[in-house]
Amino acid sequence: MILVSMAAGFLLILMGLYGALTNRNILRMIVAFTIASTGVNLVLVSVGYLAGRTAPILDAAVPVADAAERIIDPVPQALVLTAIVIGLGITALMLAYAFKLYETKRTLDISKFTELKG
Amino acid sequence: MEAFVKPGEKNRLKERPERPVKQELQPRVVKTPDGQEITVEPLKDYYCEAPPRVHPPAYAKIVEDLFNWARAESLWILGFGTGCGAIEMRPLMTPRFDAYRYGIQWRPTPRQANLFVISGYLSVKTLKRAIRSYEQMQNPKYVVGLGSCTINGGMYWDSYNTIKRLDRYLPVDLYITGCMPRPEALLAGFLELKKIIKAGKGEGANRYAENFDWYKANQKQVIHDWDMPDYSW
Amino acid sequence: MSPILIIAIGLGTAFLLAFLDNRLRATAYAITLVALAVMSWIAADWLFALSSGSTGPVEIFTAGTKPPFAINLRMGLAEAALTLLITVTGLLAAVFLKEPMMRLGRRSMAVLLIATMSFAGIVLTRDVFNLFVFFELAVISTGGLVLLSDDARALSAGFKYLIVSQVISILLLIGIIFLYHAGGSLNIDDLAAASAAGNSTVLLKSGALAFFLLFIALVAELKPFPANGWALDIYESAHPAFSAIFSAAAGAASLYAVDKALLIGGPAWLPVATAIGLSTFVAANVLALSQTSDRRLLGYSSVAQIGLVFAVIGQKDLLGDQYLFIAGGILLAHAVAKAGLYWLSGTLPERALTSWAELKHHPVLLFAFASFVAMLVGLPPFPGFYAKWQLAHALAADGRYLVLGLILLGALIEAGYLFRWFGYALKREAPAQQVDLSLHKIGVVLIAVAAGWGLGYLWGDLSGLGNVLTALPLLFALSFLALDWLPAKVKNAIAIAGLVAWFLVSYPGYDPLRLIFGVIILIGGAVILLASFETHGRRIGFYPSAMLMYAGLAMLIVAEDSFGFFAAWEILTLGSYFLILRGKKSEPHALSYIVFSLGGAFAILAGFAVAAQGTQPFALQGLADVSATFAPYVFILLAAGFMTKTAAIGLHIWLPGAHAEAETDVSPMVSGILLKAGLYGFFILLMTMGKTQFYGVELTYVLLWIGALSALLGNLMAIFQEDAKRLLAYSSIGQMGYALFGLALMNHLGWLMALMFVINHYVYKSMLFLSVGGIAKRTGTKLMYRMGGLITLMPLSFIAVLVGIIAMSGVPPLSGFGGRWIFYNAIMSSDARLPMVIIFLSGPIAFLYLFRLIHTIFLGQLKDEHRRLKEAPFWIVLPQMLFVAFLIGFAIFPGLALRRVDAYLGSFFPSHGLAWEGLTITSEYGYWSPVSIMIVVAVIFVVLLAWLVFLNHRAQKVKQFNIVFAAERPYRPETTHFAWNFFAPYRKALGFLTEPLVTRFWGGITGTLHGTADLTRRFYTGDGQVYAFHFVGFVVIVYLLSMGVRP
Amino acid sequence: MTFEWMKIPFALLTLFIVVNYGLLLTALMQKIAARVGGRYGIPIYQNYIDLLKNYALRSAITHGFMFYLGPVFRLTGGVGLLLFVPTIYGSAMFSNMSFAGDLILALYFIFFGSLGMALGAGESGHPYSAIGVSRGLSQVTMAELPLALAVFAIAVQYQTLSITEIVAAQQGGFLHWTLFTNPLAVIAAMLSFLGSMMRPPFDVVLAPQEIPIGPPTEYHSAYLALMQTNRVIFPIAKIVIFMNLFFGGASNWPVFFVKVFAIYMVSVLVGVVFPRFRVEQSIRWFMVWAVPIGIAAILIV
Repeated sequence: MILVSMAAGFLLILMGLYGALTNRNILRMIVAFTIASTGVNLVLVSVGYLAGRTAPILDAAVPVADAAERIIDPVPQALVLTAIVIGLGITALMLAYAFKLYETKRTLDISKFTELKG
Repeated sequence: MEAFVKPGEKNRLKERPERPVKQELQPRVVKTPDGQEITVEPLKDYYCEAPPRVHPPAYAKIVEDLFNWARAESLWILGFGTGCGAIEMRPLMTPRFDAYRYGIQWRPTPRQANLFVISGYLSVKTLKRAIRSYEQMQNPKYVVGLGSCTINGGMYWDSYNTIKRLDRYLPVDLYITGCMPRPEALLAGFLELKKIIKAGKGEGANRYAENFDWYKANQKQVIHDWDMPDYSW
Repeated sequence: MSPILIIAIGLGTAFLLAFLDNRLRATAYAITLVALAVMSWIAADWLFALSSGSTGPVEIFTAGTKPPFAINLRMGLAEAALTLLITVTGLLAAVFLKEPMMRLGRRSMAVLLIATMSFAGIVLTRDVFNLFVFFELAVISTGGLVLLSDDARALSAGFKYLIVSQVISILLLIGIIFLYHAGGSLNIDDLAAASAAGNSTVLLKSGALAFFLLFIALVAELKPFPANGWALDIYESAHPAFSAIFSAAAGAASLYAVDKALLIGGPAWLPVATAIGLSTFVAANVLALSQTSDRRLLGYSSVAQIGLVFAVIGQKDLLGDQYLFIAGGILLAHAVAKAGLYWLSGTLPERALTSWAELKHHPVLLFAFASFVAMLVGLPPFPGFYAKWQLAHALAADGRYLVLGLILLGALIEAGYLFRWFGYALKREAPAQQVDLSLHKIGVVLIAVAAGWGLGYLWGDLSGLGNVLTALPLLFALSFLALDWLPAKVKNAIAIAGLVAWFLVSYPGYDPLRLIFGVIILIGGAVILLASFETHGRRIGFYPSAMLMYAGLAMLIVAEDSFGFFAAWEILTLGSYFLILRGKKSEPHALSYIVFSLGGAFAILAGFAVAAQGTQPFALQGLADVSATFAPYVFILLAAGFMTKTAAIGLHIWLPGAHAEAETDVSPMVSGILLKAGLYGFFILLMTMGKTQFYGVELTYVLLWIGALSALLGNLMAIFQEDAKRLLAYSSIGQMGYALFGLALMNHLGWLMALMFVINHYVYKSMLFLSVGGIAKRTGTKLMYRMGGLITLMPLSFIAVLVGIIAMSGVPPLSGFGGRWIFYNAIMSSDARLPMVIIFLSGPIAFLYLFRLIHTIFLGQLKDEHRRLKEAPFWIVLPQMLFVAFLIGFAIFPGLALRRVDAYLGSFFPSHGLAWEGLTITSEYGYWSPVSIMIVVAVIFVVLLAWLVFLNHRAQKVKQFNIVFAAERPYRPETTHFAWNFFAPYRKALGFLTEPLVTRFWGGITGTLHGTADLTRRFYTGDGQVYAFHFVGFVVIVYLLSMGVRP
Repeated sequence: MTFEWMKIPFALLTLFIVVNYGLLLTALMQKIAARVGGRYGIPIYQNYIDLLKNYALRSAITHGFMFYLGPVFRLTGGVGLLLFVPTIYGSAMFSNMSFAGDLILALYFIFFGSLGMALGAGESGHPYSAIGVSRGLSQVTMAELPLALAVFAIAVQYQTLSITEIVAAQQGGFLHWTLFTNPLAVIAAMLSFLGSMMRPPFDVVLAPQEIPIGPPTEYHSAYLALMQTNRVIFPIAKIVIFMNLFFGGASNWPVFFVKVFAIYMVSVLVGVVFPRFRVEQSIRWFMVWAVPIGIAAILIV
């Protein structure tokens, strides 16, 4: 199960990277990056998963006393939450950029924005 | 036609209109490195304008005699062939005639020569050069006219382009006649010249300085573009 | 106050600003500034506390629990310094950004705060995931701040940055999570401990790959070559104030992050860091060579400097306690200078490098520019200088010669383009646009300058080697910066007084050898400065430069240890560079001067470093005890360094232009005095190391050949010059060749001859340069064929040149003959025969150019436009007359100067000395009586002159056209003056020896570098996607290569 | 060796002897050259007359200060060179002013006259003077090299730079002369000697018609007389150096006369046989023929 989710995560990352590096369209690139970061998140979660344990939420179902035995590692979960938030921020920023870029040149082709080089 | 004027006599011919001075001798305005404009007068600034001086014998007779002997025995000829007579000068250097035996040598620059052999006819153009060269020689200096042409124009007596009498332009010490005189004649002439010098009569340079105006007037009659101050130092 | 407040205040204020009414911009701006100021103050407070030792490093646990369950921050000395750097950069940038921020409102201010805070966070945090978070915050805020620019292209640059950041963050996250998986913690120290213990799986298998991903993602933030196209676009297009942050703060933060990460990776990863750092340093510097936009060039330079620090991090294993001193020195120098330069570029309207010429109307800004350039290149008294020194020593002691060599190579290239740029600023035509002189912008720049100098002082203090900034001569020189508003004549008087006073003060400390150099440098310098009374106005910049050179020289000859020597060397190089650059057409020549000089200085640095083998301070006397393994290398490196100063053949191409194009009174300084520094170096080198073998080749014998060839070719080239000052300059090459030859003879008289050359060359070269300078001033040209016939108009100059050339050609009775006499006696006791052939040939050749000099200037035909010239100005003639008097005096009484030196040299070479009895000087082989020669020659001369006057006193004075001109008369003076191509037959016979092979060789090298740069530039296509590819490719290549390095 | 007042009359005597000998010798050489051409040539006393005549010329011009000083420099160079070299070996008095310096002084003092002359000629403003100087200087750089090498070789050989000591070392039979003990050095030096005597094939400096006798083209009257005086002293002074260094010196005046004559004859013999070299040709000639011999000389010593 862990293996499957991890493999799926890496697959998504590779797909995302492939998409980002091959698509000229800025929006497609952004989407590809989103896919990749989803993959990353998947990998993060699957690294923290321990077979047969429950989510690291300390409530009535999981008393504090034996939490260490029954929950999975909470740290990756926390990381994923943060990563998702940050990913969202960056995606938003990129989209804003995409909008602005489109306004300046009326195109979304990344290879058209090469005034700066060398 | 040449007009003949005696020394001291006024020139009777009409003055020719002056030719315009050559461009490089006209006064020119130049800019100095610090931006001022100055006038350069080449004739004044680049040439000495002094007239020639008379240098009479200055020492006791015995000393002057010694000097004259030395001058006579050391004749340095200016290596300047002015006409066809120059061809007769060359054999003097050869074994057959060997003029060196008599203390006669050749110098390439007028500064160091004291004998000017006018070797044959003088075209006006060459005359100008001959005069310059003569003036650049140092006192005492001697002129020998070689061949008929220097005496009376010879076969060119009616030429538009040669002078007829050398002694109107330069103070000649000695003429050697013939057309052409052979080298032997030249040698004989030089020996004669030595006698003149030893006798203290080789004062052509002083004669030239004393009668400079007359010589210059004669020269300018035929040379219309002298283009220098009168005396070529 | 808790360091966490730095982050809290940044974050909090940013949030607070969001609630502020958008119209209250001034308030928002004030709040921002206050917040940044408080953050800076906290950092400063900590830095002060930590450095004074009143408190130790502290750990701050955010959630009250220990890691791994909570994030912890650390505040240590390095953190405090970097945080201060970041926050102060942020604060100054905020000040600088006043207009755009007021225009864009509170959001932009908030973003700036976030950026500053996140960079500080990167430095402070000890948690890898937290690192990620701060990095992402930095990315987002960077993405925002890039848009502050007026440049429309910034938009695409920002997007390219985001693309690459996405890839980076993917790698970073995967790395972090697997590192956590392998090490069970996110805390750097825990991970490092686990890794160091070796019993965990942290760096095995998947753990190793995880670390690699983390490492490479962090390295990517350092903009390593070639995965850095995106960063350069930002550098170029972003607002310069932000570029300053991006270069100084972000660079520092990223470096520290990588440094922390390497704690986990351990020493096995250091070679990887070294390789990436070095290749980035060298490649970015090469690429910068062909840049024309100031900000992009600064971008490349930033990339290079960060690469250098990264390479230093790679040397962490051997640097020990000096690690922070070295890395910090380079990093801070870079940060301050780069931020300063970006801010400076913000005051300029145009982007071309040449448009910095506008600065030349603003001496203060020019001074700032010079300071920044010196900081970047690592010249004294800035921190980079000390850092470079220590780094070189550490590297050499450990045998890392390749690293040292590459660092010095890169630094030399960097110096090349930076000084070229500085040359543009001073010498090019200023554009029409004005510098933006708003107080807050200039203020920010000046604060950076002050910070640079302050850090220089601090680093000097910390170095433990002696603080350059406390050296009295240097302070005296620097004080002229403050006095620059005074009229030049007043400053000149002060300068002369200073030189003489310093000589009097130091006099008791000199041994005879140093005394000779001291007299030449200080008294001789004062005499030459007399000529400077000629200038009018304020002559801004001249005195600081000149006195800097003199300070360096004065410090050089009293230096006891290698550090003092090298520092003085660099100071005099820098001062003379500024001095040379002042000439009208000297821009390219000054550049080649500084590049060759710095190349030479680096060789000296390497030489000392190899010699010291880690010992510090390393006394110059210690060179005598260098082990036989290193000795030949030390000898070669030091000799090569000194030869760049004496302009030995092969390393001479800078000299002719530099000397010829310099100002009238500068030429004698840089020729008569400056060249002596190289000779002094040789004296020290040969005195201590003596004869040294390299694979069986006697190195002094090689020097002998070099000296002889320099003498020959220098002289030969001199005779074909049309430019009088160039002629003198080439002749200096020849003269220095002679002196080098004398030294390399390695015997008593050879050294005495070299010393005699030191004295003589100073005198006659100064004199000739002053004469020629004075004449050039009057005639408005340096071309000899355009002069002529000046003897009557400038009789004093003529006498100076006449005496000069008689002395120089070695004709008795003047002092040059003494040199030749000693020379012949010296070669008698030498085994080397073949080099004599060359040196014999070069002697008469000197005669050729000397005659040409005097003939074409003073004799021959006077030109129209020179007919009214006056003698050279009084103040230029005065020193010449002093020199004439000295030359004649020295010719009669050489013993005054040489006797003590002769005795002193006896302590090195007991045999073959001279005997000084009465008027005669006797050697083992011959004898020489200067007074007798002078009297005999004078008597004969006077008798004959009287005889000639008696005979010829009535000679008619004629004028210049009264010459026998083949019965013609001259046309114009120009066509009558035989001057141009004077030695045409000689050119036919030996001209093949003067083919500019050396010039072509060095031209080929610079051409290749530029060609490489131009070729490599094409790599940066400008396409963001391509840049992402570069990065991915870079990751793969580094991974594959590092597999071979790691265990 | 120190100065005594008695040296002055002896120096003047030396000068007197050398001037007279020189006047006769140069005339004799001219006569010999004339005989080669089948002529008798000038009378043997001709040089006296020429000299007297030039001193007796009445007018002179001057181009300026240096022009005036040029001949003075020139003759000072000749007289000085003569006096700085010991003339007669074993005679304290005829060693003249050689207490002032050794071989090196002599070698460098050779240039004193040339320098002054070149400067004087330069001030005449005449381009031919300058061309002549340019040629002369160019040629001398390479012509001097074999001599310098030879001198170095024999200085090393005898381990001294004192001319007197070098002569002393050659005493005791002609086989002790440097000519036989170090023939390579002597050959090199004699080739160089050819180049310095202003005789064919190395006399392009004075090309009489092309650049009318080169540097002295403007000189005349007493100036020229001074230079003529130098022309008789200077070659002998130079030959004295050669004689002392390579041919065992002279212990009395007759030997001096013979040896000087013989050495002078070398350049005359070569001169009457060969045509003139251009400057670059003579430089190449010295480089190809004379310099290698000189190098061999210093390597073998």
